Amino acid sequence: MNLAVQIGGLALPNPVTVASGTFGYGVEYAQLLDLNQLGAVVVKGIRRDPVRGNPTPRLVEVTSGLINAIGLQGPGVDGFIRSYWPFLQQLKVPTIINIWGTSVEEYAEVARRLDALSGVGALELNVSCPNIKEGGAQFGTDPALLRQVVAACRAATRLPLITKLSPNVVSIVPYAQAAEAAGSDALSIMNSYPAMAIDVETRRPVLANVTGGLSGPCIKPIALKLVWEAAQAVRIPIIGMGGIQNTADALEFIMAGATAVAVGTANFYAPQTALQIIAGLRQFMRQENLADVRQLIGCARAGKGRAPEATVRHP
Amino acid sequence: MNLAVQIGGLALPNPVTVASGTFGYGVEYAQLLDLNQLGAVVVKGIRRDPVRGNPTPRLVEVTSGLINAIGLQGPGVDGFIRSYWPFLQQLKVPTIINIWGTSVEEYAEVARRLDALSGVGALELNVSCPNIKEGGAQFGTDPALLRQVVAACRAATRLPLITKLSPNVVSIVPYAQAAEAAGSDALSIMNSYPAMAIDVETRRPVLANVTGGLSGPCIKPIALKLVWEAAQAVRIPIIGMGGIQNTADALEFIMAGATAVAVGTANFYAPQTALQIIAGLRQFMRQENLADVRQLIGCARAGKGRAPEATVRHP
Amino acid sequence: MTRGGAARAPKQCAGQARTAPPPVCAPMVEQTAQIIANERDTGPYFRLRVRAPLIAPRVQPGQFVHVRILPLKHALLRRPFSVFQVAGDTLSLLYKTIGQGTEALARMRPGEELSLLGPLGHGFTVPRPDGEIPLLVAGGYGMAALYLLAQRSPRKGLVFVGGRQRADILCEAEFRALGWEVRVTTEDGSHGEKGVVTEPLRAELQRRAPGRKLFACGPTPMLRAVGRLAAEHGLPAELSLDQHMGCGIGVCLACVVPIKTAGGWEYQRTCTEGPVFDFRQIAWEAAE
Amino acid sequence: MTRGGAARAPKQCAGQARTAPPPVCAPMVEQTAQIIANERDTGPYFRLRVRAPLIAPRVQPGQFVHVRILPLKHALLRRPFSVFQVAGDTLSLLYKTIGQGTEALARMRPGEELSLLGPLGHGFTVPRPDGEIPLLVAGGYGMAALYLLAQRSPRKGLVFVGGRQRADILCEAEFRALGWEVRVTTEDGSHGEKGVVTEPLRAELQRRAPGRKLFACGPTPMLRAVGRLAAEHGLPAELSLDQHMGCGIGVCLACVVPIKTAGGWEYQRTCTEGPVFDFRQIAWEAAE
Ligand SMILES: Cc1cc2nc3c(=O)[nH]c(=O)nc-3n(C[C@H](O)[C@H](O)[C@H](O)COP(=O)(O)OP(=O)(O)OC[C@H]3O[C@@H](n4cnc5c(N)ncnc54)[C@H](O)[C@@H]3O)c2cc1C
Ligand SMILES: Cc1cc2nc3c(=O)[nH]c(=O)nc-3n(C[C@H](O)[C@H](O)[C@H](O)COP(=O)(O)OP(=O)(O)OC[C@H]3O[C@@H](n4cnc5c(N)ncnc54)[C@H](O)[C@@H]3O)c2cc1C
Ligand SMILES: Cc1cc2nc3c(=O)[nH]c(=O)nc-3n(C[C@H](O)[C@H](O)[C@H](O)COP(=O)(O)O)c2cc1C
Ligand SMILES: Cc1cc2nc3c(=O)[nH]c(=O)nc-3n(C[C@H](O)[C@H](O)[C@H](O)COP(=O)(O)O)c2cc1C
Ligand code: FES
Ligand code: FES
Repeated sequence: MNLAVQIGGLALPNPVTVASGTFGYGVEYAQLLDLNQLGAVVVKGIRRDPVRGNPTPRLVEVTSGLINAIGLQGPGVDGFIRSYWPFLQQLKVPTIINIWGTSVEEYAEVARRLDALSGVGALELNVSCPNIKEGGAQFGTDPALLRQVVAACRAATRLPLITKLSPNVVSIVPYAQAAEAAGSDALSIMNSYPAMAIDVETRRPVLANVTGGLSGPCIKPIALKLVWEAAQAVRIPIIGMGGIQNTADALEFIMAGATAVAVGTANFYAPQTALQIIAGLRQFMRQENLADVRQLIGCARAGKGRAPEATVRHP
Repeated sequence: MNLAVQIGGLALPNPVTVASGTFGYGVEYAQLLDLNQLGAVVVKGIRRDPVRGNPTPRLVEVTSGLINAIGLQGPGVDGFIRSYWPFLQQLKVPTIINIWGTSVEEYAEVARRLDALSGVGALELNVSCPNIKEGGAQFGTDPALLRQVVAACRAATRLPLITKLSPNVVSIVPYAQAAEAAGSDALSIMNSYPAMAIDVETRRPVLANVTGGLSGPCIKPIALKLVWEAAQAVRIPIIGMGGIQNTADALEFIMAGATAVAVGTANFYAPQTALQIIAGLRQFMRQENLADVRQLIGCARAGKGRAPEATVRHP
Repeated sequence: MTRGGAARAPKQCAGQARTAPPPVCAPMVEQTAQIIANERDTGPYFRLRVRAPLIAPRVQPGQFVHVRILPLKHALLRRPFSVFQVAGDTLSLLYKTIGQGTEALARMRPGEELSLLGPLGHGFTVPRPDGEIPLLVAGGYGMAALYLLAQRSPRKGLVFVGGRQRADILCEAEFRALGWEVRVTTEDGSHGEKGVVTEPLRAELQRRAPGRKLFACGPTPMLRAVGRLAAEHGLPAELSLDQHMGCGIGVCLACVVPIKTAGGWEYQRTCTEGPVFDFRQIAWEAAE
Repeated sequence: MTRGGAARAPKQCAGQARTAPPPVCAPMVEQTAQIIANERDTGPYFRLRVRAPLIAPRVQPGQFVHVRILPLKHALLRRPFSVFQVAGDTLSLLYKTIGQGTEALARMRPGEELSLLGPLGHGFTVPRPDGEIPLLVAGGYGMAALYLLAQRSPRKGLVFVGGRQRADILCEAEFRALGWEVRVTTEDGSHGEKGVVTEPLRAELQRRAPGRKLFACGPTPMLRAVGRLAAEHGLPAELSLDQHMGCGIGVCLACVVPIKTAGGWEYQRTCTEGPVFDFRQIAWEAAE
């Protein structure tokens, strides 16, 4: 039974990864689960310099989701390399490093510096953080800027590049195509969705940053639709994410056209989720008599899946 | 204690209305609740001719929400006037008629025909239905087209015009401003969000229409942020909606800047929601010693609310 | 489009002629209903009895209630269930656990509360004492919708019950106790005849068809087969359709089925114009 | 930014010196824990006892568990609670019902299951037999975090307990049973002295301060007042901070508090570097 997939030159032992910012630098979860069972470890977004992040409250729970405005707190490239890389480097599964900047040049610089590290799996370009004013979202909602960022990183590294798209657009298609055209090897869809909450007792926005990014099961139907549309518009593979918390969720994304998936918010409340999904995929494939998980990619498109009659129970 | 608010020339006895498409033509709910207690009755979207709508399945339940692709089934203007208007006309509270078309001319024609009816409260222009290819969403995601539609309707009627905006945009601000500039008296924010679900047993999209609109508590944090932003960009009043199911939800929207709110999906599972919210608002105002509900509109903006210290318990 | 004629105040209309149903039917109420009993019947089937004094006395056979299962916090919609039995101010449901709603329901205990919306929909036409002999055809939980009809029918008849296996054959004894003849089929032959429920029905109709009327509730393929048999023998048949529902009261337009009209067909609502339709009205082709 | 130095394999570090905490601390586990008892204490306070053999024996005073309340389907996050008592392979929590999570928890029954992540965080430094005399200061459920410290401390001391009213004064008898002296204050004077908890503390320190160390858990204004008293008297003080948490294990960076550094301040995680901090480390000004 084959679970391995390729994300633009990067081989993943299985299609289940984790979402940047929900898995720290991997080391924090090492006591709770065997990281080497994952498809890949994806670390919290880093930029060139250390980042203090936003004031608190940074996170608020909402119905079937949460809104965060962490503000990309992080140690910067040097801090990351010093504090976390020695641990990550010894893992058997690939590490994908999520990066961002406040200018095209900064993105390229971070890419260049990480290119020099040995053993990096891929770089994920976060052009869609809803919590950063300069940088972040602006690159993800302007196709021309997006193209520049991707092209500059492409020139700076030979590592596989994954562009993480913003959901906050009229149509994901031009962004997916811009990233592909500029040399991105894969796409991550989606980042959290701009949102807010108000505390009716204090009559103030709950988050110190006022707005933040909505994540968790509440956004899954939105994410799935974006993956579905992007998968039909580009040839590069997609890592699907947004509210995934069980095997059926992961299958929905794969059937919509994702080559791999990432577990995000669920790590916070159910740290075993990614491993449970890997086991669930195996069980599903056994039941369905599938030799290769890749047979499922995009199978929900007309003419690709099975006839509605041939239903079976899934795990 | 005053609960009355003005929506661009239309006086509502209280700020709690219902969302188009979730309340039929009012008559269906008449057995379950006293319609005359509402702020207004808002009816299902109608266009010039009868509309058959999409094939089934048209609706699927998802985590804390649902996705619908009804396809604006309806009796057309004549059918509406014949079958439903005599009942609606005798209500003591205003009726807001939600309209749509597949061309600028059709919007204007529907507006003109309804202008001839006596007793209509307002027209709500649905330029944001995610389930209609021509018409619907396209007018809501192109500011120039939006402006044309609103201007054409403005020329066709003296009834108050409420433009119902699409959430599926990079920023709501230019759309809110375009509607205002073209003569809209108010805004409704937001329509359902484009989304989808896949049935992993059949390996097919659940909805016959493939994609649909996500509604319910899962979208509330997105809707709230759009209301917050639009309220700071325009002077016309806003009817806030998206996942409202209790008094606290309604207060969040009002504090974010909405003058009125609409209860949508909650009508399906809890038909008393709107009336409970009206009672809840009264109780909140009593506890907080507020004489006028309008004191709360937009109070979560800096400098408008109270200091965080002065907290009290709300209902 | 929904059929017109209804700007007047809503009024009682269950059992009313099908020709011009108003958009609003039997006066429904929303009511909190306390669970009296909730016990396993066979296999995945449970029987639930609740106190619902505003609803129970007014239920017509084939009508349903739309149930809000309150512990199901992240699944919002109510679930529709036929009213199985009525006794004083209580009513019973017979339900199969198939998903998160029914499973959460099965975990609820006496004393806990549900919210019920009902009675909803157009039910079956109760046979007249001098009318056709009723033949009821049920698959699985379809039995639930037919029991009240049998009980209220002044004319006794036959019940055809089918299921995959023995555990799917419900309330056989109850129908016999009403004095009805019961014919059981199971697909695996573990109880009654081996086969599908429409086989003994076909045999019965071949023996003697005139003066019979069919009433059916069960999976769509079964309903279509019953419709075909009715057509072959020129008999009337009322079918109770199963559609996913949003509101249950006619506003969301999720539950529609294609119904023939003079000019072709239109969508009508299972929750309001249905769930019971004359088989000749259903435009099966349009549903494909 | 989070403090570095931690690419090595995670290791036990509760009670370790505060100077260079690695990003990962006491080996935590996730474990399903069955409820043994869940009963009301006074007013809105409940005591919960669960079997958690992988966690209970390893808990240090001031550490917490992150609890997933499974019936709370649409509220996703775990809730943090200090470990109140430990006995063999069971542990107890003392919690106040304030919102949907704690209210759902209060409705749970023995036999039902929770998911626990723990032990988490850096707790209090257990006093040495020859060390300072511990003065514990608690507001409301802050008592829960301090009981284990009193129990494990070879040196007995004083406990200052405050609350709004009588019902907020928890486990007074338990502290006395350990041989500690307890000073009670309530804001309404319904039990003990009338006033706030820092008043008798201030009086005590005026009487005799040297050789004392403060340990406090409660609302932020109380913690700041305790910090000021410690500063005035030049005493050490460990404060347990209360921050809303996401993950509880150091990855989401939701729970940060400003901590002084050589150059100024940086955000550190309440769940990992805390919840207990030396009062001198906290950059209160930056939090405003
Ligand atoms: C008029 C009518 C009468 C019914 N009477 C009975 C009865 O007496 N006994 C009984 O066991 N069942 C009955 N059903 C079917 C019952 O409504 C479903 O089994 C139930 O809704 C499943 O809910 P779930 O959460 O367990 O399943 P899930 O699959 O988790 O439900 C997901 C969604 O799909 C809907 N759904 C799933 N299956 C069905 C279905 N077969 N029909 C309609 N909606 C469905 C649910 O309501 C929910 O909105 C009836 C259905 C209708 C339309
Ligand atoms: C380290 C630590 C130890 C704690 N120990 C105890 C204890 O022993 N006993 C006790 O009763 N309480 C304790 N608390 C507080 C407890 O976590 C909250 O009361 C609880 O999370 C409230 O959940 P809720 O769903 O009832 O409230 P809601 O207001 O509905 O919760 C909404 C969200 O806010 C968070 N939240 C709300 N209040 C607090 C708070 N005061 N602190 C942290 N998060 C909060 C919730 O976790 C949840 O994510 C502790 C908190 C921390 C950080
Ligand atoms: C607390 C938090 C922090 C995040 N930080 C990052 C980040 O640093 N970089 C990034 O690209 N995405 C970040 N994300 C977005 C997630 O990677 C993911 O795209 C999003 O949460 C949707 O997935 P989910 O619903 O499974 O969480 C963060 C999300 C959360 C909840
Ligand atoms: C079944 C259904 C039908 C709807 N039909 C319409 C419609 O005809 N016209 C319209 O403007 N909005 C329509 N909407 C959108 C709602 O009016 C509302 O904007 C949206 O559902 C968000 O609010 P909610 O989350 O409270 O439902 C419909 C929504 C649902 C769920
Ligand atoms: S279920 Fe809503 S119209 Fe029938
Ligand atoms: S709660 Fe997530 S880092 Fe502390």
